[in-house]
Amino acid sequence: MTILRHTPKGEIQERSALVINPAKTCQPIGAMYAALGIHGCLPHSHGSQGCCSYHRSTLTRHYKDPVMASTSSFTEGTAVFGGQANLLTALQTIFSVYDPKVVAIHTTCLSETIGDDVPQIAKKAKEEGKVPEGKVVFHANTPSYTGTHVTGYANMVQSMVKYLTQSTDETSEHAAILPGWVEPSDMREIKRIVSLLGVEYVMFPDTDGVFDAPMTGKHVFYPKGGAKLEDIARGGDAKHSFALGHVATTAASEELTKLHKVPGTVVDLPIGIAATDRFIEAMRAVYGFEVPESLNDERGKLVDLLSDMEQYLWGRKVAIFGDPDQLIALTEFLGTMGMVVRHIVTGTESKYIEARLKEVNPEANIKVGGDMFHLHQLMKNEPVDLLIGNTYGKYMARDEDVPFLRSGFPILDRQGHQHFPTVGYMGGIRLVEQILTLIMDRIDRDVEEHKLELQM
Amino acid sequence: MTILRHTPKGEIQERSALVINPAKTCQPIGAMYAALGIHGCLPHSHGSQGCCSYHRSTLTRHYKDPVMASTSSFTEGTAVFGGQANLLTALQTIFSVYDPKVVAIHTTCLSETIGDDVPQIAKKAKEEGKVPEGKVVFHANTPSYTGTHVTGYANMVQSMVKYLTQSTDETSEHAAILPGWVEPSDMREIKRIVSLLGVEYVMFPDTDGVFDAPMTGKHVFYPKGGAKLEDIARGGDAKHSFALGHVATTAASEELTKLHKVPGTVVDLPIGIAATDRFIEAMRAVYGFEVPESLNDERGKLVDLLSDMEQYLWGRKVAIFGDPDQLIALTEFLGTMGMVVRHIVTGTESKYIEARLKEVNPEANIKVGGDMFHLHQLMKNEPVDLLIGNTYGKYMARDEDVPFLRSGFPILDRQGHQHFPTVGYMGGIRLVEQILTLIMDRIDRDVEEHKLELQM
Amino acid sequence: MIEQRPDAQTAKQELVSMYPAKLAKKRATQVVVNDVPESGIVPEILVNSRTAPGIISQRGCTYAGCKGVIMGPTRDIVNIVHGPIGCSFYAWLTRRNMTLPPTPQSENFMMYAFSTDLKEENIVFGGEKKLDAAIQEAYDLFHPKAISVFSTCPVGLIGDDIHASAKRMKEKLGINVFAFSCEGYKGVSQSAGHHIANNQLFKHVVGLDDEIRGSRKFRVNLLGEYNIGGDAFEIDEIFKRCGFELVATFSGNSTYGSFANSHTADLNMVMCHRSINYVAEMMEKKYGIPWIKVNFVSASGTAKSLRKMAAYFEDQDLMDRVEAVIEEEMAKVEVQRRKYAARTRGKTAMLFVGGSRAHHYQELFKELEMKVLAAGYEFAHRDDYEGRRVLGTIKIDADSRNIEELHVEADPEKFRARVDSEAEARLAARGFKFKDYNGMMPEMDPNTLIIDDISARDTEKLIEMWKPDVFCAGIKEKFVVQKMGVPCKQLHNYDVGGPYNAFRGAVNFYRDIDRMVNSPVWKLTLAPWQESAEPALEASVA
Amino acid sequence: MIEQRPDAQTAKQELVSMYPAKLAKKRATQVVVNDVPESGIVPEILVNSRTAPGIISQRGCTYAGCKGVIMGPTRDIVNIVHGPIGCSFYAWLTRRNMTLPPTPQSENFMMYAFSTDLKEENIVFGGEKKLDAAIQEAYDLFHPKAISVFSTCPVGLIGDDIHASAKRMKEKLGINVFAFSCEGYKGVSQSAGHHIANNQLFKHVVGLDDEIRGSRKFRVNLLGEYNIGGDAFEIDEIFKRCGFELVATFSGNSTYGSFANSHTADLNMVMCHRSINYVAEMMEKKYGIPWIKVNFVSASGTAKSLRKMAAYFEDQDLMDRVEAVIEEEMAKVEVQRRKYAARTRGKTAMLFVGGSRAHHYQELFKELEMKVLAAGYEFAHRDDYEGRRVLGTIKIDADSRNIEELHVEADPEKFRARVDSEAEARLAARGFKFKDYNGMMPEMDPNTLIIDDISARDTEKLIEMWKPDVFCAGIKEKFVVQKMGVPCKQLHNYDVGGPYNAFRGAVNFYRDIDRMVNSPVWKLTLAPWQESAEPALEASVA
Repeated sequence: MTILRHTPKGEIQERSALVINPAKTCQPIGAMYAALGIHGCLPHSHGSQGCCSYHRSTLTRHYKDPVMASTSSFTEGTAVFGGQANLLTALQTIFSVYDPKVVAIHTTCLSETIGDDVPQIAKKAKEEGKVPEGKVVFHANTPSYTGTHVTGYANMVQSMVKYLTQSTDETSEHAAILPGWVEPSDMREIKRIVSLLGVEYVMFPDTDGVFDAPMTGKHVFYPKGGAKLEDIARGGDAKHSFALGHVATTAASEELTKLHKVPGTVVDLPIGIAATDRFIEAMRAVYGFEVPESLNDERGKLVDLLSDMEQYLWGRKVAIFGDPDQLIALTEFLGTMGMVVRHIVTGTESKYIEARLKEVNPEANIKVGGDMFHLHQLMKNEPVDLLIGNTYGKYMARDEDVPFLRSGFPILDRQGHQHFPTVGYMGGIRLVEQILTLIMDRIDRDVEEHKLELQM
Repeated sequence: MTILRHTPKGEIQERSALVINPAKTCQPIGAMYAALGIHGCLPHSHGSQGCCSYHRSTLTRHYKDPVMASTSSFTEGTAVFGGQANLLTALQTIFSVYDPKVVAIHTTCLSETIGDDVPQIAKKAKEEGKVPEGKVVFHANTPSYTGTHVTGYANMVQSMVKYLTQSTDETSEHAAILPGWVEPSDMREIKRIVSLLGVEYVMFPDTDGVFDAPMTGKHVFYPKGGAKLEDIARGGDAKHSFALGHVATTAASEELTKLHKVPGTVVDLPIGIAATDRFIEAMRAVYGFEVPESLNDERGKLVDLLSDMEQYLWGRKVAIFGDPDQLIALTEFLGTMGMVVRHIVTGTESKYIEARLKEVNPEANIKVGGDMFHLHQLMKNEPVDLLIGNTYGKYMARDEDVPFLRSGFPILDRQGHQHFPTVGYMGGIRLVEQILTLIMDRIDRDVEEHKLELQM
Repeated sequence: MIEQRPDAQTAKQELVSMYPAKLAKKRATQVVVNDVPESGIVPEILVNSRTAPGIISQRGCTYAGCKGVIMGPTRDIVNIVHGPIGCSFYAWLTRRNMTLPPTPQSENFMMYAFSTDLKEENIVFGGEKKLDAAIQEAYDLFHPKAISVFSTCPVGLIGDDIHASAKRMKEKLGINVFAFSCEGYKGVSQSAGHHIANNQLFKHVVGLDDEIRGSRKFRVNLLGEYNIGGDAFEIDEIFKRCGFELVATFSGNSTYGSFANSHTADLNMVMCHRSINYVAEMMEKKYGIPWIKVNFVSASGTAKSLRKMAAYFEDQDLMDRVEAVIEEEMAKVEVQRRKYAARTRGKTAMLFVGGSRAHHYQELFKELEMKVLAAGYEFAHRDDYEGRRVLGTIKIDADSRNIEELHVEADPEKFRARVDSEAEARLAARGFKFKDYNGMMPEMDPNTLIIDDISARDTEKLIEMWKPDVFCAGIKEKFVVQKMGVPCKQLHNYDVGGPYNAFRGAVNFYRDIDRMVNSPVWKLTLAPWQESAEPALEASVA
Repeated sequence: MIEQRPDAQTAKQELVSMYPAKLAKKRATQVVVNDVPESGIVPEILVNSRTAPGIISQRGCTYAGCKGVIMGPTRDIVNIVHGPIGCSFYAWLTRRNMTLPPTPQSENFMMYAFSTDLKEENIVFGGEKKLDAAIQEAYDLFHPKAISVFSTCPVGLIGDDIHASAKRMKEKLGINVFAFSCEGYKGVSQSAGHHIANNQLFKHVVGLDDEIRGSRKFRVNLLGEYNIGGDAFEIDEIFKRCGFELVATFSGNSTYGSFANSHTADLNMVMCHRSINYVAEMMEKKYGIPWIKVNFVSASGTAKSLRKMAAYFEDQDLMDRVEAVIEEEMAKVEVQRRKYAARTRGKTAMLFVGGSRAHHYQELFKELEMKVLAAGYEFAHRDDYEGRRVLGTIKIDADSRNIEELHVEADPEKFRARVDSEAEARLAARGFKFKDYNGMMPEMDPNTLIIDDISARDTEKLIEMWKPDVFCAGIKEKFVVQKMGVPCKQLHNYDVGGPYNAFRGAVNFYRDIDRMVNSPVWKLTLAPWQESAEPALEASVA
């Protein structure tokens, strides 16, 4: 018996209209995640109640932590007459009831279809005194019918640059780090690495300490974490910006150059040895530091692990789905491990990504703008030894009896992602450990009893 | 079919002479592990070649890293006439060929049975100029026929105090940390925690950077890690010593008090919330610091994880075997998680441990000085949901189809233990993550398809 | 703590006064201190009213109520969401409505998410053609019995006629295709979605199949049961043992065919009054099937409901079987109840969820001898609070008026009055009441707080003031509550728990609540150094 | 790199000069630059000599050679280690000698470790009683066919008579109980343990069961094969196809019964000459079974050995079957060999391990068209290096003298000469040689380095000087070598690889070596900034 029993093996029917089991979701949730990476920020969803409710629920299930955001609660009338009234009331209510430092508004398919002019409404709110002194309201356009959740993240980060960064005349040495959509643990690790490199920096967004808040007996409405407004502002004075992940951060990086002449380097997400090397090289090209011994040691430990474990990884087939920036770095790293990535699917369409993936894995079946139904068909036609993707992959993994590494967004049925990074060299060690464990567990489960091994 | 097919279910036959599937090994390997926690130290096994070879092999399989140690290579003649000649030659050879800073000699069942007087021989070697100026030779008696590998570790650490610590008149504020037998990653984490507490300290032994050395293209005969002689020496001037793990460190702690009047506190290994709390409280009692927010946050994250995940852990039965200090802290922590520890076996005999275990788990079947054959019989008579122990548990785990958490020494068939700590609050998060993953993986494997859950 | 709690009036003031004047004024009518006079006429409460923009509410949207709640649990209909990708993704397997196909080959599309994934060009030039194509592609891949379409927010504005598309494709493919105009902005909560789902189900499916299958006696439908965590499996098992023939459940573990055949039943039993009473009403009008309110949450409620069902059929054997089952099960339950109540007695609970569970689950807390301090619904109407007696007096506001009211008449062929006037008299004489629901408030203690559409701010404040031992809500509230050191039981998805219905389900709930309110983990919140400046002595002993 | 390598003489000097004068002098006779003159008489090498105390060697002890290597692979004998716990623990499943019991019920004690766990009081007052008790407890629990006892270091000194104990319990229990005085300090390496194991096995087990089972034709024993990674399974399969009746293997995948029956074979084939030639010699003397040297490592070696076996039996059908099998298998192997050799051609290897593999595995590297730069054994004797021709000239030192030499004579009943003088003549005429082993050195290139009992220091120095593409050794060396950026193949346990024997095994080895020498991981050692001070340009592009 299988769970996804209607997914056929054999020839794959092209589909032009119907998406089945999406490998993506819509922009606003990405905007909400990014906005929560600002300290004291309340994300606001300009649309129907359901959007906000769905985004909060999904983020909550992923993090098992509170996720606070408000909505314009559109009704039939709003859909006809537009959302201005609702947004004005909302802003007034928000500041009086939840007292945020910042409100980060993102739009929805509804408000975009209606055509609400959010900046104009925000302006009006200020004029009508609905926005208290010193409070900040800004917005990003995140129409659900273009791009994906990653685009929403990218747009919100670009808006942070646009509305929240400033440049003074004083030139400054610090770097601006613009992380792609990664976990709080990854944000923390990126900061640790940059600190080890001895480079002063500002980083935004920063969800470290936001979605992994301690249990204290109190609900801290605005968690300790998040990039401070004043730090974001300093992004405009940065000597150079380093954007991690092309799809999620290029727009912000270019915005920073455009607005404040801050030169920027966009690198892949620092997942795996090569990508982390490139990130550090990119910073070294600007700051010319000596890479500290401690970091070389972390790298050396990862290389050591790989060289010692190479025989267990070599030649094993992998299917992977997820978001483009992760896919590029991960498939490259899997190659470094000697694994063979056979099927790659991302829901986000992007010529650039398609080209990069082909470059990293010329042999693989690559579907950019595809869905999990398609991936499952590929897996049925050519089975793999490991599946990597978000929690929705578990049904395929069980049907095909394939070891399954949870990676990406959302992870609804396991814990750890918010606490342990997968970026950087130490993150690489964690990834290799996880993959090795999956592979060895499967061997220990399936191997004939007289072949059960004591040692690796 | 089962692998351990001769292990009977039902009534358990008492055994007085035959040990089957030991949950322990002999002293010298513990002494070797401890000695390698001194920077520039070459452990020397005073006995037959085989001992040294076996210890090096086992440590190597556990760490996948080089393990260097020398031996007196006893022969028939030595067994008759004693090992003095061999040890004298050995010391001369060692210093000229391997140039260590320190040689840490431990005895074996053979040399102990012969009755070699190692201190006297070492003295003779010095007198005969076989020990170059400034080089240190010290020893620990580690007869294989008393105690276990943990005793050997304890004896070697006690000898470090006895031979390598000094006290000057100047009083000092620093603490002496005496860690029990834990992983390099744990040693690193303990140092991180003590640093966060703002207490200056010396710690020995310290295997951080010894068994988890980076791959550099060179074999560094004496790895970067390890406690430096001058730091160990300062142990004698410590304001207070904190010994982690009663069986592994009490002797050293008391030696330090006896020799240099350094007061000492022996606490449990800081595994789990309560034990880590007690470790910090013990230091606070002496130094009266404010616990930093960052550490409170780590604690809060662990509590948060436990409170959110409690439903998945609650009431599940556990069987555990391993070394006494680990067992005390782990069984306490498993209780905190709401799990029910049913069977506990350690090969190390100790009235104290038996009492402590009974105190922590009055309900459990506790066998101190037992073996894995006995544990397996207990598991057959009362099955459990999780088995925790070293790699040798895998045969029981497969026969009984029980999820298996590798923990303790040796772990021969998985990686990660040398890189990721299980001590402290972050270590607790790792343990909970690992246990949750094992439990959820098993549910996802076994549950009827219509009950497969998307979310936790 | 309990003695330190401010009284209900003060608490209400505290809650209301957190809001700006205008809003506070409104909230004052949505937050009510309960009072249960002899008359049974409880205070009036303002409900089913728009959530103020900016307020962080529990509520979802019409689409969620229609696709997620009502239509989600049916396994053999291909549900295509017409809109941008998000809405399909978020409603994908996120409720725990289980389904158990009879064979490994049986159709089951529940684990699949289908969407037309509208893109900008579709928003600009219209998406109807894409919808047609999507239906065709679904048909070509799966050849299902039926396909249904759900429109999301923008569809309402760009002028796609999803019903026309459904009609077209129905004719083309020769299978049933029907659509739901459940745009998220309609109504004030999921409630509007329930109503829309009820209407379309009734219009397009109910009554299509007249064949009588299974027993001709004691044929019943169960309305408003969604098989979360396997609840329906428990109820089915009990029905079988009693001898009831369950024709259709709306919509837990349901199939397209069971809906089509549901008008062949002789009694409708309404469990979740809020989400489904529309169907019950319409089926009575069109087919003559009377309905009664039942509740299978709690052992006592289950016993009561079974007796009422048996009473309706006026069959002695049936009544005897029902009594036998109740006796056997209650004996087992009581043993467990005593055991757990000993550990939960006197502890306190709050419930803020849905349209019926905030009421029904109070029964279980009563059985645990716990005290309910406060409760409220997320999307209910006045009758769910005050009882159906107020139905006449509810004024229809704009938002409700926007939801289509089907005009239903008795079906010339298929109408059959199930209860003649004598029978009705006999039943009435025995105190048997049809379509009788008193609502939540009359069954709660005086001076408890009733709060409609509770907000995140209310939740925090309420817990601070009244420190309950357990709080029942949904996923968005769960970790807020637990950060405050109070365990939160999700009553939408049961936290991977359940079944909680019928007798065995009740015991499951006892066990889970005992675990939660007595878990040691809540005592770990403070580190020793946070509890006392003085280090514990024990630690400093050498 | 190869051109930069110092020549063999210089390299030898470098190696030797690392040691103090006295030791250096000795090492100079243990490190030999190979030379293979016409005569085939290679230079003499000093071997089987004590490792200098303090030197970090590869060597283990006598117990390891006896319990671990020879007796470990037998599944149905309960092996009790008499001594403190360690020795039993360390020998527990740490070699990869596989065993495959015929049925799920068949006896298999291999996954168990048995020890008398001697404590201080036993050391002081003697452990013989405890040993008796342990044997009794083992018997009561398992009722095995046979129990054997292994003494560890202290036992030799405290005066326990394990043989007396074995005798006592044998009489008491009525099963075979025998013991090995294999204290770790005996001899200079594992080698002494092999000899002791051979002796006791021959004395206590071989010849106990005269019944002929299976085919009466082509009955052979395979000596010195330990089924690491399943090697024996490959060989068995080939034997079956050729029609050889394998009576016993010493001791891969073996049973007690097969040893007892092994004297019914007509030919002994010695694979690991070092560990087992004693048994071959003794069986020839006592039972008249001649022996030949074989090698199933490498495809060519396997073909050669099969042909020799067939030649011995002088049976045309057998020879035809053998040729058919060889033809079929070699065809398959050659396809693979070509594929892999194209990727490994010209690469270099070093082998330092055991008593025969450092020699046999060179065949596989030849098939991969790789060059062996240096090799040496861990515990071999001169004949293993220089060939059996030197046997007469080896002087027995004290350490060797301590190992019992059994005095064996032809068995009055059971001796049967397998080859009469004519047959011997016929075979000789065809160039067939019995007990013929030329050793490793004659088959190696001139100016390669031969190093006996290589040390950790030698290993490092040798790799620094000659940078091989792969280094073969054991677990203690593996990660030292790999830290230096050179892959290390374990030839004791194959790194969880194998089988490497016979035809399919050869292909496995080709694949693994290709993987290792061509793995990208070795190129990651240096970070970009360690390779060039100038940051890569690519990175700085905005």
